[in-house]
Amino acid sequence: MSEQQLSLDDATKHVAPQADHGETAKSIVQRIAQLRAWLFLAALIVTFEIWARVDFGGTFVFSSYNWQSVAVFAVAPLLIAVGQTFVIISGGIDLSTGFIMGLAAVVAAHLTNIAGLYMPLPFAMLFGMLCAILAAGIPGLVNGLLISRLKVPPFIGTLGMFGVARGAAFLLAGGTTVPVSNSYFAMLGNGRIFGVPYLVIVTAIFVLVMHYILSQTRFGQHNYAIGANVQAARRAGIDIKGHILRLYVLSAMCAGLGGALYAARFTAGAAQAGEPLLLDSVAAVVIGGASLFGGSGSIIGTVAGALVIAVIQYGLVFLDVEPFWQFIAVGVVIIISVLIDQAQRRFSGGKQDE
Amino acid sequence: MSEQQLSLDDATKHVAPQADHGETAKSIVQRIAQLRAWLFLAALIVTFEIWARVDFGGTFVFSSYNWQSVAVFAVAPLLIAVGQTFVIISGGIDLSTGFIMGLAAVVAAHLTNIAGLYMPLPFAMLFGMLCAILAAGIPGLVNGLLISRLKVPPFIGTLGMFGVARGAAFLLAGGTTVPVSNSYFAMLGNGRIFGVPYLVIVTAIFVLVMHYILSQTRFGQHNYAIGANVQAARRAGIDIKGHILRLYVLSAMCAGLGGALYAARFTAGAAQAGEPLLLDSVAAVVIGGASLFGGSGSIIGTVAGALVIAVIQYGLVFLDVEPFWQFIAVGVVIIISVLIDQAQRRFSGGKQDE
Amino acid sequence: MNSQTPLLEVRNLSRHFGAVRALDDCSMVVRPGEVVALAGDNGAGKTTMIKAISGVYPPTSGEILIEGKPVTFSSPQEARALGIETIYQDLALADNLTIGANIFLGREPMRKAFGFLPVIDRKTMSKAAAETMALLDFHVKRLDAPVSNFSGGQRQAVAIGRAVYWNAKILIMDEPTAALGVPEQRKVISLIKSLKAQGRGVIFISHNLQDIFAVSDRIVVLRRGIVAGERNIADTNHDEVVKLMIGG
Amino acid sequence: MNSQTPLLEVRNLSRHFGAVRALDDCSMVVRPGEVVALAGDNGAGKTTMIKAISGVYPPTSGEILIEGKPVTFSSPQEARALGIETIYQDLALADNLTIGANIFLGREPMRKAFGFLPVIDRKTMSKAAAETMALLDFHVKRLDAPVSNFSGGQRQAVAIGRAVYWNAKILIMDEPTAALGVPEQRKVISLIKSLKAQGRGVIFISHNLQDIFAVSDRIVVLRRGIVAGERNIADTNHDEVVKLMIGG
Amino acid sequence: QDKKFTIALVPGLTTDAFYITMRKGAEAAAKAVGAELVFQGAPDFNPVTQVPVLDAVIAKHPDAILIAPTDKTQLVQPLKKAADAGIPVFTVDTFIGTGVYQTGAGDADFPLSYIASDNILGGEIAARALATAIGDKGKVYVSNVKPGISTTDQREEGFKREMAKHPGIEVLETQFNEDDANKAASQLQAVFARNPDLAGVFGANLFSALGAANGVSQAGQHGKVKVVAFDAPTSIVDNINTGLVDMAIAQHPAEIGYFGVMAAYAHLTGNSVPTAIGTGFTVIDKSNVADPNVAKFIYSD
Ligand SMILES: Nc1ncnc2c1ncn2[C@@H]1O[C@H](COP(=O)(O)OP(=O)(O)OP(=O)(O)O)[C@@H](O)[C@H]1O
Ligand SMILES: Nc1ncnc2c1ncn2[C@@H]1O[C@H](COP(=O)(O)OP(=O)(O)OP(=O)(O)O)[C@@H](O)[C@H]1O
Ligand SMILES: [Mg+2]
Ligand SMILES: [Mg+2]
Repeated sequence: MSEQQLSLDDATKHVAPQADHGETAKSIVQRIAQLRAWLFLAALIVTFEIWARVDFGGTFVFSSYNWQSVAVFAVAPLLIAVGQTFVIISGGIDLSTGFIMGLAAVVAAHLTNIAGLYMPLPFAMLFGMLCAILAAGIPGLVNGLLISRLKVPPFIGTLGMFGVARGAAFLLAGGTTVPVSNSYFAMLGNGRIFGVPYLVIVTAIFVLVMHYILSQTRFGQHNYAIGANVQAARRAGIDIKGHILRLYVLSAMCAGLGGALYAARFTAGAAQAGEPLLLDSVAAVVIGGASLFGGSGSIIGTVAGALVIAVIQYGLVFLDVEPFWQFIAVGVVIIISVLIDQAQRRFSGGKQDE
Repeated sequence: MSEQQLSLDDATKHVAPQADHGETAKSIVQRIAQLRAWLFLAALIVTFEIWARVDFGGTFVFSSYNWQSVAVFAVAPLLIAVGQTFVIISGGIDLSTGFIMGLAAVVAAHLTNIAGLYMPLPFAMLFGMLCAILAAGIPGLVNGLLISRLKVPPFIGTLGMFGVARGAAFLLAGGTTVPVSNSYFAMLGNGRIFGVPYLVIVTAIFVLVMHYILSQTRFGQHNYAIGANVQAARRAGIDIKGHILRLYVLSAMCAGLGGALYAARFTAGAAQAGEPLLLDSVAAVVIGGASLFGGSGSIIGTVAGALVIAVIQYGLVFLDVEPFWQFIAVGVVIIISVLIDQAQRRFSGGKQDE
Repeated sequence: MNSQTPLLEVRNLSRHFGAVRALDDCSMVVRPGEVVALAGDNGAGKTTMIKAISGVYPPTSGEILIEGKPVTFSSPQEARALGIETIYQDLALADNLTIGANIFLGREPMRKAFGFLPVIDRKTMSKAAAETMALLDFHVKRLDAPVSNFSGGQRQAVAIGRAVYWNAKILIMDEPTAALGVPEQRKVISLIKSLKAQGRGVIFISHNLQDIFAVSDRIVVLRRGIVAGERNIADTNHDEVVKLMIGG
Repeated sequence: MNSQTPLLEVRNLSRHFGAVRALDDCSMVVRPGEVVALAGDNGAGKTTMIKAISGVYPPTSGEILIEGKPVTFSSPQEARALGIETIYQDLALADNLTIGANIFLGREPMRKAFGFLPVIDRKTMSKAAAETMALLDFHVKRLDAPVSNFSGGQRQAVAIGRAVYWNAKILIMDEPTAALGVPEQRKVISLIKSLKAQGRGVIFISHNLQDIFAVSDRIVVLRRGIVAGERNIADTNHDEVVKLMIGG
Repeated sequence: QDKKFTIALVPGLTTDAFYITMRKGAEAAAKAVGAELVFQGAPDFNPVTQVPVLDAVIAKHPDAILIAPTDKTQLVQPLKKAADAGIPVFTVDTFIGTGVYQTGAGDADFPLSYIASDNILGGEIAARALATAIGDKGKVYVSNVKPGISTTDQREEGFKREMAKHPGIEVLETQFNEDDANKAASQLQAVFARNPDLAGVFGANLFSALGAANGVSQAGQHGKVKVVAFDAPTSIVDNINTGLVDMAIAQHPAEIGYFGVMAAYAHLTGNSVPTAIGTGFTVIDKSNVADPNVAKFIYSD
């Protein structure tokens, strides 16, 4: 710091710090504003609870069974959405994660089976999972190289990889599902401890680590900066190319973990495992407060977003809504979730739009 | 113009216009650069032709049948992509068009049938198509209202409408396909004149009109401005809300026409008619040179993009590539199309990245 | 000061952003043929004031009168329709459009192609662009290049050119000369003088006291959102203005 | 001029954008403890020159020497690593981050949470931010607000603060005072003087001749991409400089 | 026979084990008669993607086309193009029009033969098997892929038609899972939460069944809620062995493919072919899964 070294003429030191009364008030509002996806989730749950009581005298909330179900349901979309959160904050998008997840599921199934022939089953399981995550990293690396070195727009680069990973996954799987024969692996996918599924525990730990990376490390900080103004980030000396590369590998590895857990849960690897998750996972990120233009978003928000989507879809079945009306209801709820977000933003006192 | 009214001191008029030698050179390069999607299309076709000759002594290019098939194939994705081009240039995205197309197809089928009971078949056909396009406008209007008035991000607003339109389409269709019994309608969908399918003629005219709107009218000009800097556009007095509203209605109506033509071609309306078209249509727009961040793109480019996608997918089947390898090949070709774009941009002398 | 109806009158205007009072109970008038300088330290609220006048931010409270009639603008469009043209500090150009397209943004001239088809008249736009820029002493080649290709000062000139072209009743300029070269600065100053001679009203924001004293009739000094003082240029000097700014 | 090794030497630098020769065969030197003004009309190539020096644009041809050693920067990072800090005309801030985060962007301080977990030290960042801004006479409350919330001048101050904080060997400033209030302008000028006293080199771009004459040792005038002339401040005057600029 | 015939097989979608197994059968037959098989399809079960593939196949003018049409109405016009070009058309797995061909009656009777196991019948068989397993009473529902897919819609239709004959059984609302096992599992859990007396579920395709079965086990209802699966990929063996799935209705895709090619070959060599060739179903459960006569109907890779 060069302060002492400079001789300043005190005559110009006139702008006294103003009263800070506004500050604490604002930060509370802001904190609530950051929670808006969670608030919406709460509102949704309350609505479902009332509906359940009025409709058939049941309960939605006070059933640990319902919560287990929702949590397990949210695992796969959440894992993909967590990686997508990083990518979207940086201003990119990753369309390929669904089939990278499928690829990883197939690799996990095959390698767990093969490894099971040569080593104890628990090790075979770990080996299979690790390989699956590493294998997922390869298409992620290619994504990253295309986007960072060759300046391919993320939408197109990952759309290309969408096709490549899809083809590779189906070729590896031979067009069918690959059964896993490893009881430990099945246990990981379906067992629970103190009523909490292992799947959920693994996912929770992973999500915490990702939250730490995004909010507390340089990688996370630079991710926000790149999303807001990539030029500024570059001029500030951030290694954009390296960052983007790591980013897409990270996203692919999140999908890889998702694929490995899929294989564990369904005791089979399927190439199309992650195919339907694309829109849901991006929606989770956006409902969680991220902008597709980059620069904003958080893992905590994404968790809320993923839960919102899981709760609606589970809840509507629970409430026995007609299938075609479910499509409509999910659509309406997604829109409302963001309307509430908008309303809250207006009170949160941040930079205001014109 | 206030020129005459101002008294200028000529003393300061010193910056003589510089030599313009660079200008013509640049505009030629630029013109080629704008054609890059078309160039790539040409390269693709040549590759396929050589392949066809070497592989089985056939021809890809010199077969009017192939061109008819490709053109008809491209109709549906192109119609959706044309609307999407407007939306993407404005900086938005419309995820709902696929199911709006389905909705329109079902409406067209139902109403053509019903109207056929009361009026001559050709009128019934026109009535059904018109109603389908108007019906498509309704979800478009809701999209527009959500995005322009309630400031819902386009991704979320149209994702919600994706669900709503889907549910509505299936409810209207009763969960099945709705057969059309109107020979004129079937004729429109499958007939041809001088070997050119009516479908292609209708689409070509429509695309020309859209090109005119985007490139020659205020609406189009404002669309580019909004995509580049919505603040600047607002300050310049452009009615952003009204524009956005019209924009999403336009996009929905393009999908509506797509749905009506679908019903004509397949002599049935199906709710899921447009479901698989989302990624392909956005890809067509991006391959055609648009940026998902808004501000750039063109209808001519999108036509090339849609043809690129149709030619690859048709051509790979024609060349009998294994289905799973087709996924990979399509992915690779999409990436290459943009790599070429990148390479050309570097020579086109526009604003250069840092 | 004279007794005509002021072109513009601002009464007790406030604008708050959350807890931040960017502007608090400020009043000012602009009469025909008058150049009013708006001065003040960074963050004093100058930009906020002119954004309220030009319809960008709806005021939190207070009134704006144009030629004696109270108005409320819900968009910049409405302000432009009443003859208020504004050059914004952050320029606000559509970077992907040409100079001509930026000047005519929102009011594009049309012509009939083939005698019937209305199309945008790009020739008129680029001709007007060339003339307007020449008026400001910018002789731009590359009239068909998007403005993102131009230097900081060139872009500033485009923004000024737009406001000038439309021949406003009230012209608002937020630091128009900040990025300009020396001759262009002079040109803008002489332009303001000729607008004044035509009976238009000008609000001129600048941190350059010399420019302010060269061109203004009156100076309104803001300090942390309030009006710290108002002086006729003839009756004041640099030191007094600086004192008003810093509240010394 | 003295005979020490120059801190920075630019030899026959050219930079073309397509057909536009933004910079053509330009040379200049900066010696320790020297403030060199870079002047010229809009579009003369000043920004292009300093972007080439700070690694933003690779030059089309020509050489850059730092303390006598030829260097080629493939990124601004490499320039920063050699002690070149730059304030850009278009600021280049990450709008969604706080002042502190912008100052430390790319060099965030870390601390250990729970004694082992490395986390970004936000306290240090906001403390340094407050101190740096105070040094420039900006006393900002809301240190946790993103910089998009601040006024034009305040944002400019953040950019200056960042360059100052890192204590560069060579400081490049592209129109640093353009958006600043009068007292802040003075502050920046006094800051440049104290940097000079410490033996650092400064390149100072401005359209304000007064500021240039107040602070520089030497002035390099660009005109349409070429060096139109170079003068010791002591040996020249406003008129001569303007003549060089406009090539009169 | 000197001429080497080219026979094209266009599946409903390429990424499904059912059609991949069909291809194997077709290839076996093609090899046997010395014909060449072309296998080309689209990634979605949707006319809008299937028809361009069909067009490209027609462009090469194969000697015969076997197709699993993605819609009984919408494929009529596109297939007519093939017929008009003189290419004999056979439908496999499902049909166009009414499924009754060569009547001379209408528009959609031009295909020469319909080679399939009747999907409606399959649904009925599933319903009967499930009814027996749950003792003819209780609540059941269909876990289906998405609306508008003709084959799975027909299975659902057959299932419901048969269940209507079982007054003790209540059929709940169908749930659509987008071919996502995760969603299918969650739906089962939700349906069970609402209907703790849920007795059984019919998974109308592979992932519906896989997901529903996992939902049953997540709900801790292993063995209590019966799962009947349509289709039998290799992974189903494990699922039946572990009790995750109670029974699987195996269509005979390899047989369909085999007979399809054989029928085409017969026609091309001047023999007459029946307008409908039914291939059967095999119900696989714990008791017979190890039987090699049954195991051969499992869709191999
Ligand atoms: N959109 C906004 N959201 C929140 N705060 C804002 C916004 N715009 C301005 N402010 C705050 O309002 C105050 C006044 O800002 P304004 O831009 O009017 O200052 P100014 O006088 O134009 O300063 P400068 O000379 O630096 O341009 C500042 O404290 C600024 O941080
Ligand atoms: N990225 C770019 N792409 C194309 N042309 C450019 C680019 N950047 C600058 N130019 C052109 O190069 C020339 C020099 O621009 P530069 O920004 O260096 O001028 P300057 O001296 O900084 O002007 P000002 O005082 O207005 O900031 C201008 O004609 C400009 O249009
Ligand atoms: Mg300002
Ligand atoms: Mg510059």
